[in-house]
Amino acid sequence: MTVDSIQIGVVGCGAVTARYHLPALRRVAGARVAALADPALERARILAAQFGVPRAVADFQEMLDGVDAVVLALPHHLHATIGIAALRAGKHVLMEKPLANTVADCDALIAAARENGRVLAVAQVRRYLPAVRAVRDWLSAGLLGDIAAFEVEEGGVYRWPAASDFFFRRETAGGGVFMDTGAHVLDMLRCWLGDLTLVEYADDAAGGVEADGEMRVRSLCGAEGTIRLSRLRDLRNRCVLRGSRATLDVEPLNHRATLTPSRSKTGLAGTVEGAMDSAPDWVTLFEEQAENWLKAIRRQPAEIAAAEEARETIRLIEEAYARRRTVAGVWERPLIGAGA
Amino acid sequence: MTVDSIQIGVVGCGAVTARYHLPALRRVAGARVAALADPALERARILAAQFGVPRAVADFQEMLDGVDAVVLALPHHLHATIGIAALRAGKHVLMEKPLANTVADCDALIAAARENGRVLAVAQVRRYLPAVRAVRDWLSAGLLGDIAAFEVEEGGVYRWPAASDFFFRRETAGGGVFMDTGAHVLDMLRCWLGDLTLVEYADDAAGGVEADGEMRVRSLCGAEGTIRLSRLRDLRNRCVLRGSRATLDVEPLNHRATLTPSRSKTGLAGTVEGAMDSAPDWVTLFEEQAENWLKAIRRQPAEIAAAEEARETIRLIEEAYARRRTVAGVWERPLIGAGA
Amino acid sequence: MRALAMSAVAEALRGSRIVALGAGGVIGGRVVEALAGELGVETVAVVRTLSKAARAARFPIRIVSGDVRDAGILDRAISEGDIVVDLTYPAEGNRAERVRAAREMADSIAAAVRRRRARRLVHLSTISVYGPVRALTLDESAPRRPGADPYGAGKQAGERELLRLAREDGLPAVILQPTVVYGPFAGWTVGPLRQLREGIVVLPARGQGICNAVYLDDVIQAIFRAAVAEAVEGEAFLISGEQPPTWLDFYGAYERMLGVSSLLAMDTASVRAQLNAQAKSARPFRRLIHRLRSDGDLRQTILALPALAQAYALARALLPRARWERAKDRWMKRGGAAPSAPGRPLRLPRPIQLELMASPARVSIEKARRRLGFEPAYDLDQGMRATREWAAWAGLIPE
Amino acid sequence: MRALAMSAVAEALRGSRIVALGAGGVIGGRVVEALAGELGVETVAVVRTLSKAARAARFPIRIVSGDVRDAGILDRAISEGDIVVDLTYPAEGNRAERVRAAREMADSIAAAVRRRRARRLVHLSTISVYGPVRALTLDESAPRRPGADPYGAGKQAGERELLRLAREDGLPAVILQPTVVYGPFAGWTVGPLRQLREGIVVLPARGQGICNAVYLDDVIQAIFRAAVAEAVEGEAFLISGEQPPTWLDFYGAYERMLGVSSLLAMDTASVRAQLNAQAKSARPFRRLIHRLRSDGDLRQTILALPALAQAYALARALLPRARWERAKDRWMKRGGAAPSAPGRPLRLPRPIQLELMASPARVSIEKARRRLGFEPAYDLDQGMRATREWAAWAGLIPE
Repeated sequence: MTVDSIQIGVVGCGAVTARYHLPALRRVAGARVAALADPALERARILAAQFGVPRAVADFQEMLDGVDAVVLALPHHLHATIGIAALRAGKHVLMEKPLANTVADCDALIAAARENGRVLAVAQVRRYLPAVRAVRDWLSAGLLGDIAAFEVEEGGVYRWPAASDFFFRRETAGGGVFMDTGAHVLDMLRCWLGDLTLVEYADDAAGGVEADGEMRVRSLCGAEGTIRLSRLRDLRNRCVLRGSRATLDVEPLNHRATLTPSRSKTGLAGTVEGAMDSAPDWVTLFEEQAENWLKAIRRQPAEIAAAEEARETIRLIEEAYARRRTVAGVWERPLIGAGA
Repeated sequence: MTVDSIQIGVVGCGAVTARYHLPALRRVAGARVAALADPALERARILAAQFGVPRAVADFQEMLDGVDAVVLALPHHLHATIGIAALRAGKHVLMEKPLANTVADCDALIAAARENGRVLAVAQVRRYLPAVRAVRDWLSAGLLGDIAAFEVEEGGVYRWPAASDFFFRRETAGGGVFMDTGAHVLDMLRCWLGDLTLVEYADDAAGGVEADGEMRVRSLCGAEGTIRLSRLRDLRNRCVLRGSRATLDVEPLNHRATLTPSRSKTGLAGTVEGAMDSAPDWVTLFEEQAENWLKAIRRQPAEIAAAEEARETIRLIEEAYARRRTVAGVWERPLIGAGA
Repeated sequence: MRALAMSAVAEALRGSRIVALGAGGVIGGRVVEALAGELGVETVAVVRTLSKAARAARFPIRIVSGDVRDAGILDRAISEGDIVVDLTYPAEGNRAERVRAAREMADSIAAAVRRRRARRLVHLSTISVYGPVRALTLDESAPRRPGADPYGAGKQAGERELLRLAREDGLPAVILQPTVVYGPFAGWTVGPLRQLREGIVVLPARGQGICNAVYLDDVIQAIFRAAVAEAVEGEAFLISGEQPPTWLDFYGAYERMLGVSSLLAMDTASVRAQLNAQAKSARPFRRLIHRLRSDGDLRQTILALPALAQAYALARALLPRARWERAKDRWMKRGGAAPSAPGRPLRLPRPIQLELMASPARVSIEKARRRLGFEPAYDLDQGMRATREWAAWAGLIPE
Repeated sequence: MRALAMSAVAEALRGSRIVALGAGGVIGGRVVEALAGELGVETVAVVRTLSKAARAARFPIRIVSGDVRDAGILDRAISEGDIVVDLTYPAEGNRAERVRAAREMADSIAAAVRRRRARRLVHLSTISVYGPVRALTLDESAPRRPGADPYGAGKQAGERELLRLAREDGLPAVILQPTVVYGPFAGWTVGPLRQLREGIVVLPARGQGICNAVYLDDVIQAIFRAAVAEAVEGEAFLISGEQPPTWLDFYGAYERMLGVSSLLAMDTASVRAQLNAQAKSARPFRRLIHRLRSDGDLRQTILALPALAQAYALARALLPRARWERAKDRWMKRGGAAPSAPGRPLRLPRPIQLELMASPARVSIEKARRRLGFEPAYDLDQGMRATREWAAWAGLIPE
């Protein structure tokens, strides 16, 4: 039995589309990118030429007729409206993370997907990292025993080639580093530890979007952990999971992990089996993500990040922002009265 | 407080002395090699010149006066007589493995050490391998849970530059690959799992010394395991420890280990922390061994392989040889009647 | 002129909007924070690329991204009566390219200031415009001789163009020439900390050269003062701390932060000799590379081989076995990073830094004191205490 | 002559002691096992170095180690009435060195045989002494033309020397010339299995060349027959299996053992073209290595650089960036092992093997049949079944 090719439209032609979605979709069997949409029509046209996509339009509404499913890689504040419009038009959706800026918008999206019987998946691409999968496996195998505490940190000077300034405005981005990197990290922690509840949260936003912050959360099993994220300083991109039997220090982005049994001085330092590259091949991860999304559309068993799960992450971030304690940078000494 | 230098004599100037004991002893503080002995005096003289040792003699008795302690690297069948003579002369002894060819000889050595109040250590140098130490640590930390089964294999075409033929005669060597490599492997397993009892044993010795064999043993905790050793075929030099929580596949000679939790598909493949060289630096391991021996002589806390422990290994090998089932090579098809 | 208190300076600033050009940089970031945060002044941040806007985006201010040579960008940012703080400079290119770019940037900004009727333009220049100084004191009367240094030359071209326009066309420009700026995010903090952590830092003049260090916030103070001071158009001001330390004191402060012993003070001639030796030892390798680059046949040879095999085979063919094994071990240990010589590597000053570090000149801030009311709030101890706090946060020193 | 049953051969052997020279090798190991084990004949094993004695040491026999060119060694091993089986050959050196060594070995052994009054000397030669054969049949009347092959030339020198001494001095020597010996531990088993596992094995003549294969135990049978046969002194015997398979059949048997599909049968001209291309592509790199080896200045340049840095720097300087990144990834993936081109590598026959594999010649064993009563006990199927059992034990094929 041959499967008809699924026609895909991609809305939003920024960096993530150019670098990952389009190269990945090109490799996926049984799917074809039929159209690109971006209000900056010139960008859409260039990418269409580069990736052999037959149509490029400015208004996404124009493309909906010709496609079965859409990838939405848009400024965060547009996720809900455009997503709901696509779902109502009967299109399956793969939404770039975060699902939306608010829980209310998430709920509206989820409702639209249900009412129209369409797949609404979220591009939590890090789920496909070998280390993220392996750690989930290891935890469920009881390798670490009961998790007592955990720490996650990820940070570096911001370098993503943002093509539009939505990203740095609270109204459009919904938040800063926690809405961006945090949506990844919190999703990963949920994969490993289940639902998280907020303990406290602090960041450096002073009316804008935070560049650096720290969240304390509690997992279902009672473990408390800290998530420290930054766009201003280099942090080690790692997660430390402290269990009753062993501690695992994992660097998901380069597949490394060190396991140290609780009463041992020596750890086993290595890589997740089968993942020996020094850096993940992101296009391949996006390809896996697209394949799983297409499987879900075809009602086959698939590993996708469901909108309901992504909503929980947004709920946590929304609550954190609501309960935010603002902390100035340690270097922000007053000028008035300085040296006095 | 300064410590007087311990004067050391080395008896036996074969490959292990030239390659490891002398280079290692040269690095150890608080000790000085005062004399070398070998019936092949010329060998002793050459090594003395190479390592700046003041005396070289043919008969070890001649050297005893000038030294406090001796390293004995001799044909196995001489271990007991010369060891006992040295202990009775009040010398501490570091004996190359195996301690002796028979349990009776081991007991005589142990008695001589006790009666004369001297340290009798056995050169079970693999104990100082980072992986051997780490696995002991991990096991006692419960990383693998209860050990249910284990397999060890080590084999390769024999290549050690044997300088004398004692090694290949049953009367002098005491046995074949199990008396040689086996003394290492069984000591390592004892370190990890405690005392072992014999279940069964088979080898290919037909009146001479075995080149290939397989031993089945049971540990105190009831785990059964197989030890397969060979001088005729390449085996993977590794130990697999199967526990209730996880399986550890360790290659002690190159520090590698892969840990796979029992219910997980993916393992963590890496190296023992702090041991990143691709091959162990044997001289350094011999150095650690010598340092620990000297500490024991000075009655300081030390990690040595005590004669009593080595005796247990010999007991196991002796019993195995006594209960040996002889198995011809699979390729030894009869010539008479072949093809008929 | 009586010195204004900073609270009065803030009060004066609140009368205008401030447009920070180059707000993504070290000084720009702090300018925005101080204005939009502590002082509560309306601010517009202009950044070259949005990637640099994370710090400014903490505040609910307008962020404009683009090149200051684009008049449209400046028109979107600047309005009548604004104060423009210009922190831009051409960061790339050789001397000539930078000089040209700096002039174009200055002209574009000056034109916008006039077109949009901005009130004042504060332009950040640098002490480097004076070039190597051998005298014991440096003030604004000294000749500008930046020499071969592309950075100093570019900056000089910009400041000269603005001073000319101030003189000839009445452009309301004030020039600040900060010295060695250290503190949060600053190059003279991040660089030395990294060097001292990774290697042995060699100081010329036995470390006794004068380091005219100024803590970042004192530069910010000077900018704000220059923005509101009266009758300073067309003037340039050196901005430095008081009682400058020696370079040994300056680097010593970082050494203590790190808890390492990584400084090696040498006489200047010996440092020069080391620099020459380093250049020499690099030379034959450069010659080899050059030969391989220019010899197409040889080059094809190498490129025809599967990827890295050539390097591997080459090393294996040429290195003695033992050395090869060691090298391989080390290579693997480092996970493929470029191996370096054993021991901690020497970090020699670049030739241009050598001049700076060997100079006995103390910078006079008399003019800034007099005309701007500038008074450094941080001496080295205070500045380094503040710097240490930031460095610990940034993970640059052990906590 | 009526063929003796092997049991009768064994009976006859028990009348003497047997001294195996070269007992550490593939054939020697099996000779010792069969004698000391199954047949219960007193045996002395002479090995070049003790490291090779593990297999012989399974039996309570005398083991003597040393070079057969040392008369003392042979005197310690050989006594009056012994049968000497000579399995030695010079394994190293170029053609001339091997020819000289083989002659010295033959002379030394012949002298000892006479001096110690040994009863017989069975010397193992090889089919390679005939060199490339283009005829459809090969028997012992064919000229010996081993050509450039150092192995064949060495063996020929040894066998010629012994045949001369048999003719001129009545040395009781018999020469055996086995063909392609396969089976436990044998090179024609270990080699093909490894090649087929690691790469694609290319066969010339579309794989239809004749493979005169003989299972190891049939060679042992021939040795024992030659040791006791009457009136065969001064004679040479080709020893092969019956109904020789094609090379495609022979390698195909290994392919099935491994469960892989690794054979590529090509016409001989195409294989030659591939060999030429391979030699050509290796040439410029060899030239580079040569240039670097002979150019002391250039070499110093490289060696002066810290360890592997040169290789790394070289590759980085010369490779386009994307290629470099890929190469680095691959390098790291392999943990530093030499990277190779993508895809499974081609294993081409060496030129000397190409001749052997392209030859249509069937070896006649009529003479061995007639004079030694030799009859192969293993056809290819039986031999490969036995070989498979050994290979599984040795870990060379999946169990």
